[in-house]
Amino acid sequence: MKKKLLSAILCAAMLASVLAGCGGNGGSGSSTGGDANAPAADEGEANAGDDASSPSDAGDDAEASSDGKESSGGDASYAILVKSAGNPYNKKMIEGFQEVMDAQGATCVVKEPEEASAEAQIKMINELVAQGISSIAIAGNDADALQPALEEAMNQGIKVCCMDSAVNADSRQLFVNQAGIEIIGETLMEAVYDITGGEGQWAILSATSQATNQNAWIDAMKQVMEDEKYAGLELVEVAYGDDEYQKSVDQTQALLTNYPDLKVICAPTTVGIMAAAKVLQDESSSVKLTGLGLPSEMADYIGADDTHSCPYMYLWNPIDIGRLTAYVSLALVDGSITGASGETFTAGDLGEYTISEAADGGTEVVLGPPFAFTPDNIEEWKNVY
Amino acid sequence: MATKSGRVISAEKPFRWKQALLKWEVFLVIIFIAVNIMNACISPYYMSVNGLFTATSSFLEKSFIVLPMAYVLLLGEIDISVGATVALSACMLGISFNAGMPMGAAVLICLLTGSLCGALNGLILTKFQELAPMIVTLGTQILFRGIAEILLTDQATGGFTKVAWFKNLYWGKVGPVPIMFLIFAVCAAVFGVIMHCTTFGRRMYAIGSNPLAAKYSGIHVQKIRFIIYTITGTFSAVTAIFLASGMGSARSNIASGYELEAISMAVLGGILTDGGKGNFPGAILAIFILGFLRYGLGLVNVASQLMMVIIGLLLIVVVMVPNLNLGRIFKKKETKA
Amino acid sequence: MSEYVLELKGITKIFPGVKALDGVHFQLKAGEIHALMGENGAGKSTFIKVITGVHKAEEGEMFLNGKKVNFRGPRDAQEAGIAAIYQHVTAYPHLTVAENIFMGHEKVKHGIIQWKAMNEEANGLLRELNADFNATDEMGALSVAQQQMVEIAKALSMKARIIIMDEPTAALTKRESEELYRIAEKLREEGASIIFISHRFEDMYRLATRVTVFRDSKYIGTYEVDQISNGDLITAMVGREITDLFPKPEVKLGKEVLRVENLSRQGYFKNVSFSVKSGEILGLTGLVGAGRTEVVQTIFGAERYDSGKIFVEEKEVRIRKVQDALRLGIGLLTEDRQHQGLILDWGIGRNITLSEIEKYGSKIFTNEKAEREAAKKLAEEVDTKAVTIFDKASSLSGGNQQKVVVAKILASDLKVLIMDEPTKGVDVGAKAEIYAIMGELAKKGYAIIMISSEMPEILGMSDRITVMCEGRVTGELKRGEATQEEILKLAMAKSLKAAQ
Amino acid sequence: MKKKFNLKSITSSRETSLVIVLVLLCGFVQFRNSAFLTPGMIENLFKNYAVTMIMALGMMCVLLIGGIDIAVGSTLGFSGMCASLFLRDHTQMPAIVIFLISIAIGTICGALIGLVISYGKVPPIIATLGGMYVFRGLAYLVAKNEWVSAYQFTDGYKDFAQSKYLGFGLVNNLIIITILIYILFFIFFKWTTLGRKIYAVGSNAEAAEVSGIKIHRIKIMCYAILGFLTGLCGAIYTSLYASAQGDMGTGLEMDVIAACVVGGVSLNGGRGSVAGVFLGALTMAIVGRALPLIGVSQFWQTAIKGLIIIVAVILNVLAQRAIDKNNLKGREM
Repeated sequence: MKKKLLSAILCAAMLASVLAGCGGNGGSGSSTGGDANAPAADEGEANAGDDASSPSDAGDDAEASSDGKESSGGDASYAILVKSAGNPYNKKMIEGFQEVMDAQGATCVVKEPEEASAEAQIKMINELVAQGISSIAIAGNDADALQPALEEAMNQGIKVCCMDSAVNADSRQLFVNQAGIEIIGETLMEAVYDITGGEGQWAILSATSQATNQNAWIDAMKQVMEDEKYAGLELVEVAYGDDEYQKSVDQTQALLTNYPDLKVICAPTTVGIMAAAKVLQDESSSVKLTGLGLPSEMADYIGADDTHSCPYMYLWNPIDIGRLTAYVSLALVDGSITGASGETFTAGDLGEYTISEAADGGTEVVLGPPFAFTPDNIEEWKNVY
Repeated sequence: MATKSGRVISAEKPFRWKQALLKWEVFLVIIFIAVNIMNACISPYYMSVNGLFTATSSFLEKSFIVLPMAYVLLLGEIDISVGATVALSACMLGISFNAGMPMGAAVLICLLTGSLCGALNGLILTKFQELAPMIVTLGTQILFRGIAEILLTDQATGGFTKVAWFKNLYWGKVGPVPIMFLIFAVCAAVFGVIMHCTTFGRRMYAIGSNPLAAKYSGIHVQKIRFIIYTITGTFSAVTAIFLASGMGSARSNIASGYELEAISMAVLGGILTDGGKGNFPGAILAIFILGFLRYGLGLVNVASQLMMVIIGLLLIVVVMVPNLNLGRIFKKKETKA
Repeated sequence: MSEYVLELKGITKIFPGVKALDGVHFQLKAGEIHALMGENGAGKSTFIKVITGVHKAEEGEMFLNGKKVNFRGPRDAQEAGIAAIYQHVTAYPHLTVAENIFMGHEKVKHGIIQWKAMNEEANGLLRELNADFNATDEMGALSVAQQQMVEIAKALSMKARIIIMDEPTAALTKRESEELYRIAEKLREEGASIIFISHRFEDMYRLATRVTVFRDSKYIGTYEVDQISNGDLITAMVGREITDLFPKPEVKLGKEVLRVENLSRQGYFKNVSFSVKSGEILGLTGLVGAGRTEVVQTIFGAERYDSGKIFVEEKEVRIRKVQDALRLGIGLLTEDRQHQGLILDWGIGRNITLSEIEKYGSKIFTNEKAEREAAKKLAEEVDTKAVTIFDKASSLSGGNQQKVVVAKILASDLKVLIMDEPTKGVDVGAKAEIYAIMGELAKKGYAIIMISSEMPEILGMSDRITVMCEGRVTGELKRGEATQEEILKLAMAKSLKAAQ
Repeated sequence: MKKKFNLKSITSSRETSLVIVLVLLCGFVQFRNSAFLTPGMIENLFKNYAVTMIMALGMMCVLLIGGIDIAVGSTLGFSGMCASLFLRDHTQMPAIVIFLISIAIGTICGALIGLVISYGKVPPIIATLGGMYVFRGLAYLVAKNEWVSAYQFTDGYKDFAQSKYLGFGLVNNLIIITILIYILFFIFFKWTTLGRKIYAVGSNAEAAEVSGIKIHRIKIMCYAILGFLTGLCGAIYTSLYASAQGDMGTGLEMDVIAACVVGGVSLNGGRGSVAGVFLGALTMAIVGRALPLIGVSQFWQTAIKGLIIIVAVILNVLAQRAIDKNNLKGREM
């Protein structure tokens, strides 16, 4: 008896989840996007347009569709493929992307792999190609591993751009760069210089060492350090927290024990900086912290006094990245830009942007310099993202 | 003989509809059809030959592990080091290729690496038979992954796409049919035949059902175990090759969690973990059931998190259902008789 | 208060597809030892499990001291003072002896186990049974006989009024059995009633006052032991006459086939030498733990030997693994056919051909058809009670399983057959048939080594008898001159020497 | 009694050998980096590995009955996430309530898995593999891809993992909890009938059934216990790191199992001790902690960890064999 009951329950549970999965789309075909804090099922809803919308309602859909000639589907639909699910930073980018698409009345598809791996992204790219999507905006988990898949997609006439973390030059039309690598390098070095007071030991706590942007920034910082202005600074170690919270914590504590007279830790990663901040604050260590972090996550640790571990840090606005990426996708699909250097386009209220040569030989648009979060402005920002 | 009663024993297999219909494979076929129907209903893009074949490439590359994993499970054992083996072999492939070797040689080195990893498992498990495979392979899993990290640190090794034929292993097609699909079909056929039509296969079943009896029947139990673990390593390397071809590069952190996916597929195919049970076609069916289910749900962009829940429940339910229903049916029938 | 402590009426138990018990009756007087006999599969074990509440009977009622009882689980039975010592010793190898004894009724003071008290009481019980081990020993390290002791101690510890022993002597040697008899008697004098299941007639004559016989899960009858003849009892059990239990044919012996010289294995046996000729049945006996099984396992290549020589047909050979032995024509029927001899959930056909797949197919591919034919022939040759060769081995009775194993080694062309306790747990009917088969094989020129602890069968079947004691050969007796006493003296040579 | 003596040496050998290895290890690390055996360091060690240590105990229960649970990582993520979300939305809740919620959820997850395994007759590895996917997915879903971040936690909750009020200002709360739980389980396994029943089921399930032990219940209980501890760890984890993420605890299951195995728990059930598990967990913790300290490149750390596991289990076997051989020598012919 118990058995039958058990099986019944489980079967029911499974059916329910399956329905939830598909119902998510079918149900909300009308409302593309959905509000920012809708449940995860709204990745389902978000794209619902693309199977709900028959050519008939495609007409009044959006100008995107009107001249979406090379788009293989009935009407243009735009995909955003982030690094992984369950990460607020990615979620903010998605929100920005959706916001613009909704405004344009275009349908957008959101894909979040369950794990931050290239394999998962390749699978999803194949799925998108099969759906006859018109453009893919991707934050690569791996610079090179996606090349074959993306080339395949581009051969199908799909526009490919990437944001946040670049894929290599051959596998994209355009890279939406959150901030120029050099700028970040300089800003962070400047911060380190400022906090240390010009001399002393400092260390870098990076994210998963696989992430391309991390390494680019670190290299940039090292280059800036060549300048004799920073001669007093000694970079003792680059530790990797692998974007895992516990590992980052261990690494930080190791840094503290190994280098007693460490002055500053610079963590250019949202996870790493949180972990480091927590450790420093708990141990009320004298070591200070700066880097790139989410204001909402870091709100607790940012402050001028000694009870706070992080005097100030930087980040760009992921929502804006999402927005800009959306405009880029639209522009690429309607053919107003091809991704060649020198082209210009307007990204709604973000203003005018010019495409420039990227360090890796491809082309990019740069969102702008990183934004500083200080004890004064953190309160207002922590609720934004 | 003295007390001979002249009793005649039939050598004809009695055919019973009940048993034929209650066969696991039948059940799987039904599920398979159901999945396809569902997918066709929820997504307009699903039912296209081209699409489906392309879809296979997104799960076939890891399915190469399922073939030997079926054998391992048939022995009533388990190997959770395959994922790490894939990573290590792929890294070796990249390293040797970028060291200027011709791709052909690199591929051989990759296969060799995989086989060695498998052989190491086999060696430890046959020399120290007291040890549970779970533990040993857990250890080697971490070890292999670690070696890969030592070799590549945090770097990628790539540029495989320069070699056309290598890229085509994953991306190439003959008509609508991906090359990888053809290769997989051949391998699957060979593995199936070995499992069901050869002395080796019969002996695997024997070991899985009762290792002691197998030993006393003069079967080289340890030899066979060793061979199978080695094969498992080799085919992990095969997966590594296709993965590398698909991604055009390799890192130390690829193929994580493949072992569990492979095990789920084999078990779903009716090759239960307690050994000596199941048929090969079942495993193949299971591969495609899971693959197409994921693909279909992916087409309508079901949240990957929700997908995890669905797959997980499917696994549990499908394995549990027979334990509950089969028994009941039999009881009814026989108590009536 | 009725004269019966325990009475069961019209008990029927149905398992999916089979009627394991069909309206059986049973009456146990206070303070009697009551033998329960019947062939394997007659339903004895199921019956016991019904009494102890492990199984629930579909029909019938059960009276304890005249009061109707209805056990919901083993617990109830234990509380009602019924304890069972099961056929397959049900011990916890990882736990200590004390824990095994007190499992389920530990000594507890407000939730905390009282180890000291438990160990002391356990040691007390063990001394009562003059056992040679301690309450704190790990169960897994004890011999089968010793574990049996623990089971008995468990029954005692529960102050059981009704004790059921399911084939307690099956795994015991003569001497150990004697010890068991003594204990049983003692328990009876203390007022306990004992139900005693066994295939050994000597057990019954030695202990029981009354005997109840089941056949094919039906109740046949209850008899006073001193009023029923051996023959009648067998007929009652088997349902047919068994004329000659030991049909030992006279065979003229051929030349020597197997000879071992000074075979030794650290910790198991030392300087063991014997030889066997074709057509000869060599009885190898001794107390359990004398190293008989270890010797033959070593000859069969399942274990390695440290020193000594093995000759097959006068040629010295080195046997490292089972394959070597089989290639040299040495086959072994293991004592534990359930785990070592058969793959229970395979059909008997596949079991029979397992070790010789290549013979019927090619080196690589199997040939189902040829296998089935061969299997059919062999299965018929040993006259297995089965409908098709696809019947699962687990569905057969002990006797028929043993026949399948015989068929299995007949599949490979052998010269020497080693049979380790070939009739262990086999019922009278099947025993006779197995002896017959052995005779036949001897006639065919096989050299047979038979290990057995059962005196009658050793004396009845073997041409020569080699006796071992604590790892050494202590003597060899010809068919004519061998007597129970002789054998026993040799089997206990060591301890006798120690006594003097 | 010679035999008795030998058995003693077997049972003791595992623990003692582990202790020796530990001492050597610590000595070596201390020699290389004197900052290792400082009070602060040791406190950090126990604080950060409290989760693994506690869960290893639960895993032992499951391994004892011959089962296994690879879903614990996900269960931790799920329970921890639910609790944190609740805290985020009801900031007035005292920390204890949050802990209870997390524990409750964990226990339910565990019990469900136990139910599937015992009554559904699903092999443990499969049932928990499924559970692994399901709970992880749920963890993401309930969180709607958000994190619960430091400022959304109440101070009371965050401070719990840092302050020492349970330890009367001497030791960190988490360490106290860990110690208490270990003592509790030691008593449970040594001196309570229920504890012994678990060993009995693991040692010989059939026999247990005959002697009237409700096997199904014991099984479910074991998985529930594991779930209970996992839930507790979920809360500890979030409180310790003042942040809840959907992917927290990924891969934790392997660490926990490894800890048990190094501690000499047999995967075939019936064998394993609280002391052993403690030592096993401690070994893994120290290894994970020490390697960065003695300047082992982090790229080598994984490989070394794997090597240690393999060597540990193999040594175990060799020791066992040596003892058996001695026993044989003891028997004279």
